[in-house]
Amino acid sequence: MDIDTAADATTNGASHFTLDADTFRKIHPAEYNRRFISQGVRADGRPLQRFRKANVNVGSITTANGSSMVRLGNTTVICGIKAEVTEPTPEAPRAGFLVPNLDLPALCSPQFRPGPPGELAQTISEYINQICTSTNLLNLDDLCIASGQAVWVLHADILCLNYEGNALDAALAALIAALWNVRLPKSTYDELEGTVRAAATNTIPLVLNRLPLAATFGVFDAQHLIADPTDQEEPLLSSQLAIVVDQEDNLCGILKEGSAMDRERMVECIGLARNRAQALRRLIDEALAKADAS
Amino acid sequence: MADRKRVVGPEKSVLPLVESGPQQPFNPDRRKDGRSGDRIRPLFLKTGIIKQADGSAYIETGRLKVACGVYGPRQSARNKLPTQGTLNCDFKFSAFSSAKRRAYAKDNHERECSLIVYQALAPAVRLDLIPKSTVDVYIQILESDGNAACLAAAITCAAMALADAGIEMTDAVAASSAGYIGGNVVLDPDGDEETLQNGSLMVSYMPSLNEVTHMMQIGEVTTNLTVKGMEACVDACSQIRTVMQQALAASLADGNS
Amino acid sequence: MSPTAMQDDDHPQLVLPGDRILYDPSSQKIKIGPGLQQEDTLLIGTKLGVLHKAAGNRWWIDSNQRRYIPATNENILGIVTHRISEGYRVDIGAAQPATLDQFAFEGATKRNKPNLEVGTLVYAKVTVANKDMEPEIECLNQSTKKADGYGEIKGGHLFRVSLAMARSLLDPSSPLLKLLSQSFPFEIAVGMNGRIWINAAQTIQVITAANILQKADGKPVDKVEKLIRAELKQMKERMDVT
Amino acid sequence: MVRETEPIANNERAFVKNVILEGLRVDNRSAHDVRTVKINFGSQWGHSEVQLGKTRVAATVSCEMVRPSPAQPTEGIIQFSTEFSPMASPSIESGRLSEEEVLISRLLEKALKRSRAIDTEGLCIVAGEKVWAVRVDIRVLDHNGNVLDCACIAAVAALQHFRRPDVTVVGEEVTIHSLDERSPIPLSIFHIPICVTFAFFSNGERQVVDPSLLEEQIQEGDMTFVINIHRELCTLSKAGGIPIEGSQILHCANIAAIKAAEITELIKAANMESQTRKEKKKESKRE
Amino acid sequence: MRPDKRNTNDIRVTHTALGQLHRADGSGRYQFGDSSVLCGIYGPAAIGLRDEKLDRAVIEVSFSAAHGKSTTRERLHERLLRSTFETAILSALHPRTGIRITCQTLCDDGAVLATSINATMLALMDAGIPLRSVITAVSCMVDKEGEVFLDPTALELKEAQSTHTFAFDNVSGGVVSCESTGVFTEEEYESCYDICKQGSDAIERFLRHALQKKLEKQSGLDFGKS
Amino acid sequence: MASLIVTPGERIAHAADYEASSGTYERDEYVYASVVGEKRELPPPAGGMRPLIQVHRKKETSAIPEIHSIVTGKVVRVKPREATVSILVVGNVPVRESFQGIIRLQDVRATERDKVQMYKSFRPGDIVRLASFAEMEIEGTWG
Repeated sequence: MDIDTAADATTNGASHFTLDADTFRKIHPAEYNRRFISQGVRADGRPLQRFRKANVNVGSITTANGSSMVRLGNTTVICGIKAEVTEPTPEAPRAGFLVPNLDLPALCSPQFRPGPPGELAQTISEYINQICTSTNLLNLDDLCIASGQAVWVLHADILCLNYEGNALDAALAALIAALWNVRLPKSTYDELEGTVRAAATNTIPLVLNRLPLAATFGVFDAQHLIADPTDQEEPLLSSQLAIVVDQEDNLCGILKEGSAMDRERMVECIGLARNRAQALRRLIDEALAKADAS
Repeated sequence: MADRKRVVGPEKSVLPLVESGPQQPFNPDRRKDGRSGDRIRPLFLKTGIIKQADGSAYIETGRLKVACGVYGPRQSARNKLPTQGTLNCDFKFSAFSSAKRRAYAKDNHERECSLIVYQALAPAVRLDLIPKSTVDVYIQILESDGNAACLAAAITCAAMALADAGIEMTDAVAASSAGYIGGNVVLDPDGDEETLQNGSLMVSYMPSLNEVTHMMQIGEVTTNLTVKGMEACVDACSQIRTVMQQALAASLADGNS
Repeated sequence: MSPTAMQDDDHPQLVLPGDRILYDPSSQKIKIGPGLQQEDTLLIGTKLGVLHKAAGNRWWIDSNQRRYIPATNENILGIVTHRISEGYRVDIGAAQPATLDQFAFEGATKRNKPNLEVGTLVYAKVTVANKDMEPEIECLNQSTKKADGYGEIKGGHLFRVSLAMARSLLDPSSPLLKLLSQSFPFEIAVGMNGRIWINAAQTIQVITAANILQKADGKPVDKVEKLIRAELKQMKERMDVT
Repeated sequence: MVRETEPIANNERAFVKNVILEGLRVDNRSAHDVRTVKINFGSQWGHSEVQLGKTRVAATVSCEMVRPSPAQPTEGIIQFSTEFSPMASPSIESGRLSEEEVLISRLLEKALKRSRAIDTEGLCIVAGEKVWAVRVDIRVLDHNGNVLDCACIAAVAALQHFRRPDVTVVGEEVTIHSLDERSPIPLSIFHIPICVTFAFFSNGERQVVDPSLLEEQIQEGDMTFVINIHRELCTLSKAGGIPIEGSQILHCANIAAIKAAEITELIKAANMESQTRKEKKKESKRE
Repeated sequence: MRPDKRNTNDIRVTHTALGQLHRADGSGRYQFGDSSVLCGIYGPAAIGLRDEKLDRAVIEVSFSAAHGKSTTRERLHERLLRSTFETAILSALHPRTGIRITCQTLCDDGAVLATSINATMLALMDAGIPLRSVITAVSCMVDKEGEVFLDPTALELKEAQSTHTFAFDNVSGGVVSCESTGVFTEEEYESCYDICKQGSDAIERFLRHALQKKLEKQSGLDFGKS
Repeated sequence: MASLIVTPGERIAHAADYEASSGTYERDEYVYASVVGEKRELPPPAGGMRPLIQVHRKKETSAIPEIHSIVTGKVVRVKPREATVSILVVGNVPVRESFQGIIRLQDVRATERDKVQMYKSFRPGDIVRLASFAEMEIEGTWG
């Protein structure tokens, strides 16, 4: 590394400079990671194509109709779903609404500033929304209370508590787990008052048509494929690829960005994504089972 | 405008009317969770839950769940005081944290809470030691159960997070709340109890310096009762302080291992 | 796949970004200009345009770029936007404003230096052009230490054309300028940054000249000749009226 | 965020002023020439793209079925939204409203909405239940002066070109017919308001119509007439600038009326032309 | 047989135009049938100190739909456009500057993302922004029967089980950007990949031809056969 | 060990017996802890009477550049009269979030200051080491 001589004069012979690992990582992040990855491991010790340990639990937020907390390594998101009553549109008098939104608040990482959602949060929210609608995740007509009068709107708010990369995988998993955990009160529409009355205890679960889950990959230096990139790795990637798979191994979405990738590599990733999605699905199953038991 | 930055749903939606079962009468000595009037809910505290932050803490008491992250000292914008650091507190309810869904935009209540947290903490934080820099305190309410209790928990949580961040403080501020229900002082009331109270009190306190940094009482209450309330809250703060100390010590312990 | 073509001299060649161009590496050292990059025995196009090869094995691509990228020793027309301690900030149509040092004028001294107000038009030469630095310009010819035409330009009219157009007008054998000068005398200053200044005896002449040059922009000369004659004719008529 | 402003040299300012004083204009127009107007229609209904010299504006008309406002249960809704695309000029920031943007969209709203140019009752489907909401999106693509007049032409052209799908109502049930199913229905337009803008120079003694960007940047003041072929003045706006004598305003009004008539004809012609093209296309499809 | 008499692997009639905007440093228009997008470029231009990157030009994209308020859908389009052209633009040649790309949908009849990518490619070439390669994009859809249709119209998309947009780079031949939504099998995806690859190659040839015509007209030169 | 762990506000000694050092503060004849950490006693400083008492932070906190500290950073912008540096490391400790600093022409070299040319000394992307000066402090910049 070049220490500028002209500048060095200003330190007028002050304590000499030692380049330890942390300093090196801070000054030359790309080079730092390159040295690991070229050895077939990552800065956090993972093999290139190993996903981080995931952890799911559901139902901890009692003010929400359904909730979940998902951890991918240290990336932590909470999803809370609140069901409220609203008017349907004239075009679709029986259809309810599912409104997923990811929030990456300033709380969860120094790279985010306070204020309205930035590009990353907006685009992930939008992509998750597209997955929900284009795969018809749930029949919106199931959310009908009284045709043309009242339907449920499910506000699914996904909040990131600690951001260490790969928000999409975590957010989608959290959404699916939370939706699965949702209980809607049995409700009746009162013609005269135009109000909806909900039962206090008698609740029904949602029917999910499929369980799409995402697996994100990155390519480092246009050659090394790594799975589940961290926030340290994300800015250094030459390209990114997210693959969404459901329980029957159907593909439910692919989002590829960055420098060119050939067909073989994409196919390779689809295989890896299937295994990841399966593993996540198992974790969600267990979490739901645990919740029902208690 | 903010809507353009989110996936938009229907413009307005309401909660359904829920037929609730019969309310059992309130008993100050045996509350519905079995507490007596002078007891706070059991308290769970943990630091370092937000790895990205310089300091962080999580607090859970009853249904109440609060997370707080501290960033800083950061370089301030040029225009700030040169001799003193800046403390910036931001208090936000998660959309799903309350019975009625919360809006994304900060409402006045949240603004007020942000200010109160600042007022409660600022006296303890040694801003004179960090000139030209800012400490950002972000508080996220995950689940709320009782307004005063929620605010008190937020302050305690923020104090923990500041300590975890290694920001120098003259004392670790603890906060507690009480409600006045039919001539009784009821510590740490939850949401249901708040509906019964005719007044409430929230106290932020520096236990070892024995100084109150912030106090807010609402409602029509006799002076004697207020004094009783004060004493109860101050005691509660001291109890909370011991839990804080344990949690902070614990954070160092597993820091070693 | 982007085509790889041997460049043949009789046909001008269209180049798209990424196109590979073979050349004879055995021949003398190659000099590459705008729109080209070198990769061992290959030239790679980076811009859309026409491939040119000139004496001294100089290769470049003529694109119809409109944004000016400063290059040293190019003459440009700039507009003073700020007065700063060391001189002036000058807009030259590039990404960054240029600095014009207060002493970079003929015979400028601490006591006697020009006093330009904001909005002044200057004809200057680029002295520092580097992607890592803000450009710097001068209003004197370093070799002669004389103004040699550089400096403040008063009166007349300023207008903008494409960079290619500006370049073509700098060619002394420019047919466009010939055509114009046949019908009336005029002064012209051409900036490589696509800015042209013109002055003539009568306003209508300036207007006509400016409009002709702007209309001719991006068209082959033989195609615009009719247009030009029409414009000039119209001008004559209107001059007779007044 | 890319944001630049091209400065104007003092030479330019001086020149423009002299030129106009001499009764000429920098772009070789005479004082009361409007720049060439080019009107193009998209292949879909209600898409127009208009050039006024080098200024370019696109307008798109769309509609959807909505609940009417309780105040006017039998009236459809018309919305105008004007946006300067960041491509229109280097000084525009995306997502942020410039003052000019606000002024222009307000004036267009006045010109087209307040003057009740479009019949809103005609947009009612089921009284109090369902009406058409027509939305006009106006996007400024290339800002070379007098955006307002250009935007106005684009908007009215698109509105004339627009067709909404036909509907059949049986009680509460409404069925919307696709465009191939049943031939769609044009909006009923009462009259066509046209904007004509003047810029004032040399202490307001000289005025030019349809100012170019350079003229706008140097003008002492401006005034916009919104007027239709029946010589009905819908809106007159003189936002600040140099004071003008009443007589001069009348003089301008007369010029405006003539210009408005000319422009209206252009729009009509363009519309005709595109209809016939559409017909031809239909036939070719049938074969 | 498709409503407009095309074969499943035909793209619609395409139109291109360059340099129609006078203020912008470069502009391009691209049309797939009735879908039409106009793109304008400014730069390399001055940029706010906060945004500048010391080693490269910052690329800003703003995309706007044919009608309606801007939503998160446009943001996702912007992100994809930006990442697509961040790989194509040699941004290291213009550090601490900004390149602003603005796409305006003029008419939406499906495949708007692909149309925008092609329009942007044209605009960047018109602006003389230095580029690594030519990137061309095209969309396709798979219907309920699993049949693949190249470059679908809005009408056809109503029947789509899944839709895919691919952008390929003509130097490496690989896929730069891909957005797939809906439910589809791996086999379907691979056939989409292949049909779109062919489509985008065809578009690249078409662009080359169109640009040659334009430059010949402009310069009065004759390039012979390309 | 745990007994030695103290938290902010804890009274750790009499001011009469100890001199308050880092991580502590003195307040009416007592010394209190102002951070979480381990209580430590140190021998009196040269010329000092009382031994020092400090609270040693165990958790690594993000470094802050102070006057006279040696910092390492990346040059982000070079102007004729100054260069802007983004400070990444203070001493040998990386900062969590970088701080902006300014090198002014006259501070580049100790000698022949008038001969210095900014462009010749710095290029964007250079890694430089600097000592932060008081006068820069006044400029309201770090590093």
